[in-house]
Amino acid sequence: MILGLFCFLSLLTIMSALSVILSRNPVYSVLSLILCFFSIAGHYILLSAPFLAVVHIIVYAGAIMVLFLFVIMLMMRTSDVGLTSWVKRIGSFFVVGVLGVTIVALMQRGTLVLPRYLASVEGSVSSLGRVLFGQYAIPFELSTILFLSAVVGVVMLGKKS
Amino acid sequence: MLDLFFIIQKLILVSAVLAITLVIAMYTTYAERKLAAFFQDRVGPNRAGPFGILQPLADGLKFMFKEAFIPANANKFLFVLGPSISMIAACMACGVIPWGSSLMIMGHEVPLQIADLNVGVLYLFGVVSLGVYGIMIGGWASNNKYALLSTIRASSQMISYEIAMGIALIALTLSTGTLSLKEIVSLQHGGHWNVWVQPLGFIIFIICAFAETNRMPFDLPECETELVGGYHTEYSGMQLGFYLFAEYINMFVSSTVMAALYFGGFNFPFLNSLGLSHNLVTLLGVGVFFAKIFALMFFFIWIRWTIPRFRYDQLMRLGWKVLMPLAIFNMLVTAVLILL
Amino acid sequence: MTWTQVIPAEWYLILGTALFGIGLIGVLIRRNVVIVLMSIELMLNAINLILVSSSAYHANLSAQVFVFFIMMVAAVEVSVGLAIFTVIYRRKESTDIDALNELKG
Amino acid sequence: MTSFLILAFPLFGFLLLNVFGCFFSKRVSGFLASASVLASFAVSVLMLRDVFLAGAIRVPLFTWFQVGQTNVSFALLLDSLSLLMCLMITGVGFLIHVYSIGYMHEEEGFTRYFSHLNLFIFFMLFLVLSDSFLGMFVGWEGVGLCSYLLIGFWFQTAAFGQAAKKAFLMNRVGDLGFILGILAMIMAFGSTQFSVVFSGASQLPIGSGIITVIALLLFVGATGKSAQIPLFTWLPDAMAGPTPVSALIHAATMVTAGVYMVARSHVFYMSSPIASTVVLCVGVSTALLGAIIATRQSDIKKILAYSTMSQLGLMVSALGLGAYSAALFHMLTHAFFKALLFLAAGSVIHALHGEQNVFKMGGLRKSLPFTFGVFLIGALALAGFPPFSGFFSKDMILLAALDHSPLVFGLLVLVSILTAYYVCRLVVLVFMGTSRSDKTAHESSWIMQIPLGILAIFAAASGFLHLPEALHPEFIVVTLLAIGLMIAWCYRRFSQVQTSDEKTGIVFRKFYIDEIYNGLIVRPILLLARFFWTIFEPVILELPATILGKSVMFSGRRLKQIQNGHIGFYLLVMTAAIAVILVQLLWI
Repeated sequence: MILGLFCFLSLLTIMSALSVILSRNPVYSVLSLILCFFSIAGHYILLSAPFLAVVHIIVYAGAIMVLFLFVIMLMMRTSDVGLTSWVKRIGSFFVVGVLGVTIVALMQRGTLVLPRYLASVEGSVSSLGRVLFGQYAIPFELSTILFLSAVVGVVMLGKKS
Repeated sequence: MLDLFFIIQKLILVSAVLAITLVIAMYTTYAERKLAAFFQDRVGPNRAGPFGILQPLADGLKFMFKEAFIPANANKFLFVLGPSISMIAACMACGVIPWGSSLMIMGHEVPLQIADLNVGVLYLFGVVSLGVYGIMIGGWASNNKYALLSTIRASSQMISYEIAMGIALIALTLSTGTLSLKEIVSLQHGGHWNVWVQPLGFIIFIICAFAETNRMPFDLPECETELVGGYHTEYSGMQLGFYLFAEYINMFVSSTVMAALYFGGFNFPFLNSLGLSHNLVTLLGVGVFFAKIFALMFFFIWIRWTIPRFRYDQLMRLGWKVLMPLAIFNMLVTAVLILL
Repeated sequence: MTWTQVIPAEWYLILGTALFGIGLIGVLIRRNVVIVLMSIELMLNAINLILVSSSAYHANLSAQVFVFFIMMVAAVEVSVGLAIFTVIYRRKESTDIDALNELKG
Repeated sequence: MTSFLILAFPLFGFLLLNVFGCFFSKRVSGFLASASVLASFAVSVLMLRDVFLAGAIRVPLFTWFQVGQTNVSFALLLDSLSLLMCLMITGVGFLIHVYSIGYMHEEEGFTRYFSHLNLFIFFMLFLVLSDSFLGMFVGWEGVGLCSYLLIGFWFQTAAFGQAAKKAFLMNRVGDLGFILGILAMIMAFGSTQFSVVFSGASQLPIGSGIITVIALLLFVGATGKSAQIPLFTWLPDAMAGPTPVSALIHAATMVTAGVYMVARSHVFYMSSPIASTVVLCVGVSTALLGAIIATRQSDIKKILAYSTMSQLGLMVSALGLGAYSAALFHMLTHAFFKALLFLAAGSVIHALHGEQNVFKMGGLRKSLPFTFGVFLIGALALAGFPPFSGFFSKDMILLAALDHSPLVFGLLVLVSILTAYYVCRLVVLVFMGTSRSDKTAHESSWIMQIPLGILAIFAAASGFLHLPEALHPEFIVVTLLAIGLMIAWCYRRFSQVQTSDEKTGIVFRKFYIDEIYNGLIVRPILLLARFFWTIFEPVILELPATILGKSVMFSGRRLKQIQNGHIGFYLLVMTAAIAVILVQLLWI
């Protein structure tokens, strides 16, 4: 059952991701991406990281994708501009294919040392919070500065001068 | 065998919760009309059945049998998807509400909660943030500029008020120390309601809840005087019914959440001093919980017929310049008090 | 029997790689700026997925913290990116990434 | 620490004038500058007793720097030699300062002039007071700088600026020798401090190679500063500066620095016969050359300049002979009478509004009686007329030469005769006969006359400071007779000369030495520079660079096609590059 769930979620992830990049309609792309994020959230839950799963949904589905949808709805009066030239398309598929095969081959060669079937860790809110506000307190505070600057920058950009 | 019992138990619970939710949503429409009539010194619906008690059923039947018209230039798939998402998102929140403590059935302890997530509060928050998609997709798919404008209003409004709501929730979780709804409710045992601890947080939360459910005085997205019919201008039949229904379900869920988070949920004073059996106490608790929910829903309706609509810029100013600073202040004060 | 005892770690790596590749293809073949940004989100999520899986397999919560940070950065990136896009759109009336070719030799 | 004040006063004066000079009137700045030198002189006089009692006082000031084992510290060394120099510098310097107040009172850069003069005094005192060769070198360079600044005082005139540059560059050549000598010294003895170096040198055997090298290198420095062959040509050109500067720097003090330095390091020369011989040869030939050239010059300051060069040659000859006290004694008397002559000449020039050609003077003894009187005293002292100061000092040198070899004695006697000749010629041309000038001369102000008077007293009487043990009456008689004959002959020859009829001749042309230097050194260097400029640089250096640049620009034009501004294309290339890297990783 676990295997089945993993396969179902993975299939959903891959299919929706493909749909993101292949849909002609940007709104479909956004909806597919939301679906993709939900399936990834499912993976997170099954990897015993429920907090991240929920945060993932809140941040991505709740905020980021709304922003995308917003922009698309406001901006896309004309139809989508479509894909690049077929030469570039074939080149891209080729290059990415080579990349993927190479990475998988590198994994098979054992260049990447992977643990197998280890015990999982409890991704509870309190333990994660302890790591986040203990070991990573300073990066966390710095990220708030990043946010602040982003807010200021976006407001400045958004203003019609 | 344990798994089977577990699945059956959960299935029954889910069906029950869904059924109750839908029925309550149905009768909320009736209640609203009756109360509106009361406020406005009218009679209200009184033809279908005694006191018009069958009126919601009649309305539902009418919705079902009317033609679900889809405009020619609309995106048909998304047009249908919109109300469905609204409905689903509204119902999803019920999954983590602890309706009662637990019942002892055949030696098994059956908790009256579909899922006790340890991140229940966050889950609620996430589900609430999904509600906006139904409106956005439906509004955009209608290919109607009023619907689109309403969509933009709705999404801006919901995202803006989500922030204040989230910060109010953070303050609440700071004081309770857990994200699990069941634990939050249990901690309010014996009259220690969170509303006494977090009065400002509750006020912020309820204002945001009004905004999130697009109820008066924040019903700008369906502001008839400006936008024809809001985001569901082009809708008819059961699809429109879904939207309207979703609104009432949202109202119900919001009241439920507030009752659970701030008013002690199924706890009531002198709970353990009555000397009743466990199951009886639980059932009594469920009753008390619903009483609290109905009181809050009455408040929703009461406000709707009392307070006029905000202007859009006023709404945004309230959200960003009043509620958010207040919520942050509330959070800081809470944090400092806990630290002390 | 927990989850990590059934699924080998490589599967998640392969899933993440596939997701990343799809995102990369999206970045490469799409000309719509918004879709390109979405593809970048896809790539970031592929990384997140791999990080969370390694967090689970290595029993180390640091990876989850990194995911947290990546989410933050993604949110910032999208908001700033879309703001820039709206400014460009106001000027150019186009969502085509190839219309932005004024910076060249 | 009182001795420190000798240095501090002129430095303070320089800083005061340089920083706040713009707020002072000419009178105040002249007064301040003179007062600072006078104060320094007073301190020197006060120190006389201490030095007399203690012999030598060493005053450590501070550590300059430390490299490895070599610790270079600044300290003052007050002994009879340095104090004698101090008294001379500050005394003559003070008189010239006072004279300058009158001489320069119409000049634009009055304050600048005095600040530089003070700075010069400071560096000169630094030179003579420091107790190591390195400290001496600092003062050495400092006086070179001040000399440059003061020669080029009227820098608006291009030729004067050129003269200043020439003096500076000529001195550089000498300085190079000096600093190489110091480095050799550090190599040999690990220090430049006098006591260490000299005690080290006295332990080495006589005639050892390193001592000779050091002595010769130091002497190269001395030839530069003291205008000896071959580095003398800057001194006549240095007359471009104001006349008091010529008197102070290029007659009385700075040019004697070389003499002082050789005298100070006499330990080296005494233990190196080769170096002593070289010094003697250079000194004698310089004395002779200067005297010969001076006989045919027409510019009053040039005559005095060549005379200075000749007298410096005489001093250096004395150094080469080992007669150090004679050299120093002549240096002292020379300082008085040459300063006097320059200042008096300046007075004449001042009176004639800048006229320097002696053939346009004449008959000035009536209009400038005071100047004539002091000039005559100076001239007689220079000529060696007994009992004026020059007689005694020259007498000592000649006696030392007689002890050494008849040839040297003969040459030096010839120099003396030539000296008497050009001095008489100068006096007759300027003051006797009838006036050939169209300007009316008048005596200069009292502020210029007082220093002249004081200097005249010293020029006349300073010979008695160091009377020889035994006077030689035959010497006196011979000298009196010779100079008397010379005066008579010169009077007949030059008193009625109307214009210069001596514009030609190898002597007038200063033996074409400037031209020879030009042809041998300057011209080849210019030719080499021209070669590098016109052929080497464009062909060897620029052509390959141009080809390189052109090819880069060409490939750049081709390559910029790649930068087409399409983000998609960039991303594709970037991804492809990553793929290539990963594939390469897979293979290895």
